[in-house]
Amino acid sequence: MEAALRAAAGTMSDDKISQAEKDEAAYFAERAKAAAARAAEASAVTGTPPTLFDVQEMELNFGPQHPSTHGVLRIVLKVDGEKILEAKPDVGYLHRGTEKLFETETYPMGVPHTDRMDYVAAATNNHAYCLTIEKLLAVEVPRRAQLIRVILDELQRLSSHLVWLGTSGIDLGAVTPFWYAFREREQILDFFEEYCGARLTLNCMRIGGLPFDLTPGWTERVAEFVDDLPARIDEYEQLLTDNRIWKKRTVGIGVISGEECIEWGLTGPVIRASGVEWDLRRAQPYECYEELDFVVPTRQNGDTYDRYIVRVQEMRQSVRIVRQCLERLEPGEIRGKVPRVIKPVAEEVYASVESPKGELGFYCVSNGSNKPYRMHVRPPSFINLQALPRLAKGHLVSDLVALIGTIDIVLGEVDR
Amino acid sequence: MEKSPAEEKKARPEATDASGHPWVESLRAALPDTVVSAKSFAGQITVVVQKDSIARVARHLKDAEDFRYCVDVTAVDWKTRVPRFDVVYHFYSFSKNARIRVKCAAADGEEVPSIASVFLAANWCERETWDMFGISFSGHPDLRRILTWEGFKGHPLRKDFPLEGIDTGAAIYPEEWPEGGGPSGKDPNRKVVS
Amino acid sequence: MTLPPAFWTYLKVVLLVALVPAIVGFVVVLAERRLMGFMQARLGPNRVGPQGTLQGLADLLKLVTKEDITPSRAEKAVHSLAPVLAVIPALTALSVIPFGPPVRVGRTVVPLWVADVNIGLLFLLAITSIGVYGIILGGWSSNNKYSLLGGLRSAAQLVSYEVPMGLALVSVLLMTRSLSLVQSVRRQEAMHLWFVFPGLLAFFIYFVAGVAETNRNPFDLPEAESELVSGFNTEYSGVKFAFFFLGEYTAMIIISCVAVTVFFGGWLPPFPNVKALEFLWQVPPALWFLAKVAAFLFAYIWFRSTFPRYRFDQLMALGWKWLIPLALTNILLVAFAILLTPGWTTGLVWLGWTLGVLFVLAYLAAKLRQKLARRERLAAEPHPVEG
Amino acid sequence: MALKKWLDRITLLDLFDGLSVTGRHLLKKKVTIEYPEQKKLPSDRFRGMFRLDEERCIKCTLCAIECPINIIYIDWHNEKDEQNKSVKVLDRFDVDLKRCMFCQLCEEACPTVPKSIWLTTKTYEMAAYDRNESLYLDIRKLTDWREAPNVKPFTVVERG
Repeated sequence: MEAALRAAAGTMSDDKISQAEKDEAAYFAERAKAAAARAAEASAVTGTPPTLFDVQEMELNFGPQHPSTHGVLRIVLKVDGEKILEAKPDVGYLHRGTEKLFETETYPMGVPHTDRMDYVAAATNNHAYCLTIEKLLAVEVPRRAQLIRVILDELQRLSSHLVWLGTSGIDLGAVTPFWYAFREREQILDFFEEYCGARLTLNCMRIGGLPFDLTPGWTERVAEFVDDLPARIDEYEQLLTDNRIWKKRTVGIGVISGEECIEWGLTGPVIRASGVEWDLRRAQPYECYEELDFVVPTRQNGDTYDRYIVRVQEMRQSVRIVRQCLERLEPGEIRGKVPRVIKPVAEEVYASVESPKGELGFYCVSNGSNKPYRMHVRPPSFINLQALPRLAKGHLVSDLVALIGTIDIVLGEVDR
Repeated sequence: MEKSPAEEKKARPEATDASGHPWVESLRAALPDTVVSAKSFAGQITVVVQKDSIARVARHLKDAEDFRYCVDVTAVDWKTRVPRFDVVYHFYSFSKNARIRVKCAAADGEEVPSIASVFLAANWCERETWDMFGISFSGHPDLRRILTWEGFKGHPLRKDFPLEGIDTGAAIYPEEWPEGGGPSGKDPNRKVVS
Repeated sequence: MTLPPAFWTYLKVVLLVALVPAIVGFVVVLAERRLMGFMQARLGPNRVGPQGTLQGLADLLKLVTKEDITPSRAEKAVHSLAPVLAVIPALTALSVIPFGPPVRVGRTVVPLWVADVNIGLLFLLAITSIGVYGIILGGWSSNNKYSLLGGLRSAAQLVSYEVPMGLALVSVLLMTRSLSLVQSVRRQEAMHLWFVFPGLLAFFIYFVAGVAETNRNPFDLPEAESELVSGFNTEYSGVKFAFFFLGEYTAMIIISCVAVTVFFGGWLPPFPNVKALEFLWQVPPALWFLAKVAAFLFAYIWFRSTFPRYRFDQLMALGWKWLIPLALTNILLVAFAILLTPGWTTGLVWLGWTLGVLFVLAYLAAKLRQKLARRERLAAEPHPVEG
Repeated sequence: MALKKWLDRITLLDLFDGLSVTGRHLLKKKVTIEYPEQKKLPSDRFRGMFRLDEERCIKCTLCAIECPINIIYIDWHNEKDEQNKSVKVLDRFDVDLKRCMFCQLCEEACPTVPKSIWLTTKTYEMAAYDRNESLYLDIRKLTDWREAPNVKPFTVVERG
């Protein structure tokens, strides 16, 4: 800055400063000029000379290397002090062209790629993909496979919500729930490992069914775990739900009404916290969700605290769903009648599941060959992130951290 | 397990004409000459409309038919077809608990009216479509690239965009293989690496 | 041969300056990391040395050998000065802390404090608030927006919380009738009463303000890692960072020491008036002091691993709208209790009993209500999910 | 109602509740696995390092075809054996492990029984200083590959 001022005043001889410094100086001189112009403009509007206490915008780059952006999200903030005047998310740092990859590979080969979109909830991604292709092929999934898919989905939802709980706790300064949540998540990952051999990028579903049957003893261990889990959830709640600091940081932050949620296309826990009881598992049931008994938790206020409560209650409901599915499990086929070479009719189809983040949809256009002609993902994180500027406006920088946490984004899915 | 081709063909689902569907009828009544065709496949209604009236179609679907939630906007590149692109919209109605797919065809370089003023949710989707396919939307408030960076040349999801990518000048990981290895093929003198 | 008194003073200064950083580095930091680990269902650092005891040494070596980076457009002089400003006042403030009663070494009586200043508390408040300059200047000179925000937060926080802290100590002054810390302990010894009982509110305010002043969770806004990326010390590394670290932990120790001295009877064992507990006097008084300080440090660690972080404006609101009025009320309460029985301590004892019993009763009532409410909620739930 | 809320507030009930949770955990059993000394064995289906059985392999290249990211390179030629029968001989069977995403589709595609390429080797310690050399497997490494010797004995921690 000093160098810039000196250069602007012309006190330093030109040969002494390098080109880089000159550029820098020019940049700062320009910035200073622009700031002066803005201040003059502001004073012209208010009729008073600019003072120290006028609104002075500062541009703050929040990310891409910031501990609270949950990946490589960059938000360009305009702040006045700590108050956010404008927030512009800048995404795409993790863009890998997954949709292009789908087009180059046969239908079954697409499944592992879906793991890498929302990498904390790979099972639901697999599920949405397989569901789309099954719809295109009009394949019936055997009942046992349906039940196991639902169990995997709900375990995945639990694990995804646990990650969310831990990380958004850390964002607000509560470190300990993170460790407790990850302790439980570790157990869920162990179940996945035992079932399909991987912990994170599961690749645990195939078009028409499942790759494996369950290992012996798996159901008992899962039952034991889900029986144990509500007490653990109580523990997290004891740390956070009634805590006055937690409440202060979340109640009334990022309020959005149900109408607005629909307008912005927000889905998942976000819309349910705003009073819209809309859950794809209930609204457009897939697999065997219609016969299961569970509650779609909703709250009315649409603030960060309600979104927290909704997610925690969803975890409890997932426990119930897993229990019911375990009771219903009977021996049987796990793979539907799918031809070895999948060549669907030249048609287009859209199918979606309720992923932990919201509506995860796949839109598949087939041209009759063994590769999808076009495969498009409707990523809930991407669409939900869109509303961040709306949520963040007028709040403080500290709240932005809470808001990024509360819409629960995974950058792998945002950028694909 | 193998079925005969005829049998297999019979088992395959087929699309049916859906021009008589009430939503299509209502669309046709409100906006004459917009609906090109309509079909139903796997219980999903697809309506093809004229490109220029897409904003009005969206408005009509939102106001009259209660499709208030814009699920998604994307496009399909048909490479050799004229016009080249299909822009695909998905809408959802909470009261009907149903989805509708609206498509319109657009040639390369043509502008499609933006529906971002009708549905806020379409904003980023249209930006993504512009970024990935190069279909520009007229009347969009902020049509910038979103997943690639400003100044990126080309539109990755077009069929003529190479899968390996293009040289953008950005420093990416160099392609390195052990001697004799890699996808280049046979090499009798390949030394065994340990 | 008797050594001159100055010798003992120098020795104590040297010991303090050498020992406290060592204790901070080796004991407090390790204890914090391990205890936090235990509370979080993990083990914490246990690799360097037996049970991780040499972790402090390893960290120290790492910090000392690390490259010392100054950002290119930082204010270099201020950037280097800031860590020193953070650590020197903290070490200086240690000089007035009485660690124990005078001990007899040979024929000399050596007091276990460097100086018994008759304005002890004022001196402490004045000196410790210089420490914040280090943080503000460090944040400003780094030429980093996050650091600047951290520095500014720190300034506002310190200014706001100095007031309730001072007011809380005023009520103790009414009981002590002296600003000297040694006198405060002597008075508690004479009264057979720890001041924490009549000064329950004062202690609460003091401790909350103390946590806030040392920038510890739940008031660790200046260095909020998830918001400001470590805030004021983002651009610091190596020895300079170690200095900030040392300053923060020494400040923690000072706050604990003052709390122990003023509220918990300094080096006195618990319940000095109970005959059955007389064997407690066998323990060296300095050990009592250290044990109490350790308990406070444990509370710091416990808070850190439990609570979320306040937001900047909420922190201000808490300070100005709650703590200051509460502190003023408390001064009135204590003054009233003293005036009730002039020249005697019965008023204070009664105040202590009232406050304590009231709090315990209220807590039990609240706990009971919580239990009943939970039972009701479970009964009302249509589909019980509880195990 | 308001009074009850105030009761909770002034007695710091919520804060004490939180403190009690962390306090209880102070003495509870810890879940840390001290890695090199203690290990949790992977499950039987765990997808780890590759292994190839050259005898069983029929050189059908299905695994290479099914691989979503094309990291399996197979070259073979025909040779006459003693009975003058034509047999396929592998020239090259390379797996570019550094790009592998361990999806197991190659193992699933393998038509031989038992599979001639499999990943269920329970080995996950694949860290290497040089990814191009160490994480590029040729036939020799795929077939004659042994588990890395454990430097120290370790105790096995129960799963789940």
